[in-house]
Amino acid sequence: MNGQGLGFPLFPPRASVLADRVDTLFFFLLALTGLVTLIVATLVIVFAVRYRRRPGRAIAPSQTAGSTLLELAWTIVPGLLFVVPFVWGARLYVDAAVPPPNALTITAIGKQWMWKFQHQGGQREIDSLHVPLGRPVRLLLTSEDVIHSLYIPAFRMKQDVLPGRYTTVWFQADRTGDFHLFCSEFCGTAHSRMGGQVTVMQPEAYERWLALGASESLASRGSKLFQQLGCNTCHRGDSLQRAPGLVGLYGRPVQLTDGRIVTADEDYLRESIVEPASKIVLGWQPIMPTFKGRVTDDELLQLVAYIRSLEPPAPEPFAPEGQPLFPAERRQGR
Amino acid sequence: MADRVSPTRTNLMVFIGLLALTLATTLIARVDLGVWHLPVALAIAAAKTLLIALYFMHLRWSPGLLGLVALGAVLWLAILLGGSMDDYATRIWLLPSGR
Amino acid sequence: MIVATVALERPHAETYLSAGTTARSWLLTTDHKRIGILYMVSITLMFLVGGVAATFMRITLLSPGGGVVAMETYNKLFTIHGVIMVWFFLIPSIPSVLGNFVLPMMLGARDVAFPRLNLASWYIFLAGSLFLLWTVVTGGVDTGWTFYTPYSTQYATSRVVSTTLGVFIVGFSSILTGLNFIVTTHRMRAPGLTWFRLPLFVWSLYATSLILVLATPVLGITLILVTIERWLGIGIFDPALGGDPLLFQHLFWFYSHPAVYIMILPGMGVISELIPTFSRKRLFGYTFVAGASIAIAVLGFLVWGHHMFTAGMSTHAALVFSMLSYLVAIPSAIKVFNWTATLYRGAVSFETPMLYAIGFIGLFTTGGMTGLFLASLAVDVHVTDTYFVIAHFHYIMVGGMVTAYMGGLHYWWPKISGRMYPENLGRLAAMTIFLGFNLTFFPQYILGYLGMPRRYAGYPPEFQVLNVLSTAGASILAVGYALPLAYLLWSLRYGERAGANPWGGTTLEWTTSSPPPEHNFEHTPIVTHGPYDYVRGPQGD
Amino acid sequence: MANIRVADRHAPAPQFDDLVQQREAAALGMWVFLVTEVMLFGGLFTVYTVYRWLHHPAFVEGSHHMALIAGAVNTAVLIASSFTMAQAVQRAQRGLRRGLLGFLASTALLGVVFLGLKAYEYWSHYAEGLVPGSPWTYAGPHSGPLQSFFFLYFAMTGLHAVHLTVGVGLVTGLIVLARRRRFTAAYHTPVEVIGLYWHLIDVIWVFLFPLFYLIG
Repeated sequence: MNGQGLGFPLFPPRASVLADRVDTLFFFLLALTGLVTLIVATLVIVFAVRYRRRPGRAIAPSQTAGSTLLELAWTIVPGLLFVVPFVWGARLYVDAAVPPPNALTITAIGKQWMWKFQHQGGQREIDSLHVPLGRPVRLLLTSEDVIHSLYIPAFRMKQDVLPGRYTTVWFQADRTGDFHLFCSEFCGTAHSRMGGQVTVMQPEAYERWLALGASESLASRGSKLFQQLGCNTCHRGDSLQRAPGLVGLYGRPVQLTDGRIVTADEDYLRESIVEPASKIVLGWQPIMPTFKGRVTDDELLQLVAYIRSLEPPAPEPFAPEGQPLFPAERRQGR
Repeated sequence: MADRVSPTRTNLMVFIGLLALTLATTLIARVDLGVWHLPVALAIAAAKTLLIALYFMHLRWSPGLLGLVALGAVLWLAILLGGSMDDYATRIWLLPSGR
Repeated sequence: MIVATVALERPHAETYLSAGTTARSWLLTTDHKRIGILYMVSITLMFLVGGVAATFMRITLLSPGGGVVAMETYNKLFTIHGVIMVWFFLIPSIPSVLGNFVLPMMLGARDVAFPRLNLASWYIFLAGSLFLLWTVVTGGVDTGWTFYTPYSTQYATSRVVSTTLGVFIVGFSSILTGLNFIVTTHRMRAPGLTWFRLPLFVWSLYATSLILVLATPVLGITLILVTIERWLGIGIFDPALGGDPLLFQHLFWFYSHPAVYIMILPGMGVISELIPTFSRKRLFGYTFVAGASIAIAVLGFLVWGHHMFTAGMSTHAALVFSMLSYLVAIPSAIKVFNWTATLYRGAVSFETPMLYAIGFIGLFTTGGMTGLFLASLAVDVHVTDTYFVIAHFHYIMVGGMVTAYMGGLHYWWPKISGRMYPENLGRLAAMTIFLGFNLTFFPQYILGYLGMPRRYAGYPPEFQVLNVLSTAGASILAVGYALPLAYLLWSLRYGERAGANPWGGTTLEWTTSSPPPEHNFEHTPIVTHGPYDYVRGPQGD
Repeated sequence: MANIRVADRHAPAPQFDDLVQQREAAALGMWVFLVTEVMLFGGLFTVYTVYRWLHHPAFVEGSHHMALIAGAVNTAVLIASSFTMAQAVQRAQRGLRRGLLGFLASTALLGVVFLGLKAYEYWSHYAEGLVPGSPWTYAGPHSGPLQSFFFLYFAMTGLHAVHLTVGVGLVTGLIVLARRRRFTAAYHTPVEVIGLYWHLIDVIWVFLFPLFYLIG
């Protein structure tokens, strides 16, 4: 199957929960389309040979115009058959779009031509990504320049990375080892060199690896930045505040002045920092200045991580149970 | 585009109708209609378009094919707008980022 | 080509070729047949340029580290290959060459509705081509044929503007051809030639023209926005100003997905002519095949989002576009089934055009079936932007459209040139192309599922064997394409003289002499029955 | 002599059987061309719709910078030009040369008035620093998306103005031909098809007006 005997692979390694499910769908499609192709090819060859023109028979003896019954059959039957791969593929896609609440978040910035990853504990890596086995990992992705796309074939996972916006993707690795990591959206000269390796490690090994590179956590850096930029003078969280409070904001619905309700996800937080006037929270004045150009993409991610980490004092029914607070989780890890 | 000639009286009435609609849309824009603001403005623009197409462009007296062509333009514009907005308007429905 | 036709011995009657032999008589012609030939010469030249680019790409990919050309050059090669093959070869191939030549004759008309516009469309094509060739000569462009922003607008350092302008210009040539075909089909049909007596090639060209007219303007304005953003530095797709690069993709694919059908529908039309002619049997399910052409043209506009499943589009939109993508597969399947059913109890002969037609069914089916993988959301996530997609659309566009173009070219060659091509060489070339094509592109399906991204100048070493196989196939394919180029030119002088109807075709173009007179028919034909009627014979007298 | 020339002019082109077929082909051709025009503007309307959805506050802000009176007057001017164009076609159908000339001239004139007023508006936006790119000096809220708004404003009204300029040129051409007595009650296809084009330009402005001037 995987072409071991040939000396080169015919099938990619599988290293995530999703990969098995995608491959099953792939084989289903392969069987379905293979069968239909085989039938068509056989009929074409058999008909062409069997009914080849013979001397004395210039035209075909039967000049049928067609058959409405047959036409309806081969219109409706494929139509019904197609429901299966559509629903199947859609289910997997939606599952792959929504990470479980306990997923570990790792940030990734694509830039010409490298991938910069940062773990919540502040550990940085370039063109390589270490992840634990058996634990959902959510990647928060953005780009500093053009569109890139993070592609890990062994996980059957791919997500475009856009400038000025956060996208996310998640996976749960189920096999240890090193796997290819590519950029799959053309991004300029060294596009084909923009990649590296994903290393899936046993959880204990992963913790040891994290400890080696540990530095200040993202949220803690974000907290300092929050003070330095003076955000806390308005977002104070007390009766004197001139801006909405941020504690427990993450993941909650927000009512805007123009009537829309949006969810305070990471992309909303990012936009509210760089383009504050575009979404004004109901009951507040549009007085916040833009921080576009005043914070780097890295710093933006730190600020977002900090706001994310601001948990409300009492557990909200909204916040899924066991949601890791990253600083706390780091302590557990050691 | 048939031989039918559109009389001056018809043209004049269409002209006055168009002016009236322009005045209407300008005045209504000053009234706060909330979410109905855009639909009303577009409905008036559509009415004006209909007047121009049917009378000035003689669609009313032309073979059905030309009307079909005009309708095709509207339909395809709707496909372009609808398909693109299907993305933007539903981005908050199911957040890929989850929670 | 012009020189060769001049050398033709003058046949007994005046033909469109002998009506004038000076360069001026060609360059100022309004004869749709001559304009078809002008297009044929120009797109063949463009095909050669695009082919040379592909050759260098395949050579580079022989080894994982590349090395033959720099990465930057490789990026320019695949961009030029894509831009030329899409806009300067495939889109004008069957419509502007075979369509221009055959459509008015199939309708029993003297010319298209707007002959001067038709000539203008060729000059516009020429202008666009010169822009593009100038781009190539002065340094090339490296954005990929998709011009994704913000790379194309802010980061690329190559010649983006002259490329987008070249494509913008050539778009007008598409629009004029489409407009001309639509009006011609509506207003220029011979007496008695009702819609359901039209040959299926006409139906498919009509459907193609609808797409050309409805989609091309959107590409035009999108490329202008890219050009302005790059030129003036003011960005409508610039995220820094609140712009969204994804909006570019929506607009681009609103054109470019229907454009995929511009690049297959005319091929399907040719096949629908070849199969009845060489089976001597009515086409099975005529109305369904005709209707399927229109259905493809319409549904083709509803599926563009399937190019953006991993782009960051909303999940809802992804689900809708995935579902609609399955729908568009149905009319294509209808066509394949009907072609197959036509062979049943036919009287099949295997001249070169028929070999291409049979090859087309196989390759198009394979390409179409792999499209189902790409419509399926979760599988698409894995294989999009990999060699799987490359293989898929080459099966459709090269395996489908180019095969159909070759089939049609051989089928109508006697009509165009008045000469027969050498049959055995023709069959040899058809089979060489079929083999070479499969060897080139089948390994790419496997490479794609393995995860090799497209537009890569190098790759991990374990992908090398399949890449070498692909390059080997490409060299066979090159021989396959070189053969017809040689023997068709040869046949212009030495080929056997062709009669009016060498294949026993039933559509109107076979009722006039080969080559036809300047205004196609001695007198306007009167049509009394539908096409492919082998009992009553040709549609007109 | 003159009569013979007129008669020749009115023979159908060789690919057509008669003048009716020729005229129907021309009308269909123009309508199909108008569809391509709708789709050309359609791309910009799509950008407009999406960005208005994404940046509604900026679009409201942008609308406040529009010269409403100038826009409304221009709408009336263009509607009037459509009326005179419709009248011109009617006069052509009746073979009334003098009337045809008069209405064509007023159509072209109204087109020029529209362009003049538009140019004045552009100039005042420039003076206010509302032209995107380097002339941009506006520093209030929504500066980024507001630039997108003004980019769209200039792109859409600019493309419209280009079309109108072409229209004025075409109508001028018709005037020249009409003065040379090229049109009769039997043959006036160019007047009809250029009339269609002129009306489409009007229709596009009918949408541009509320979308830019009347947002909030």
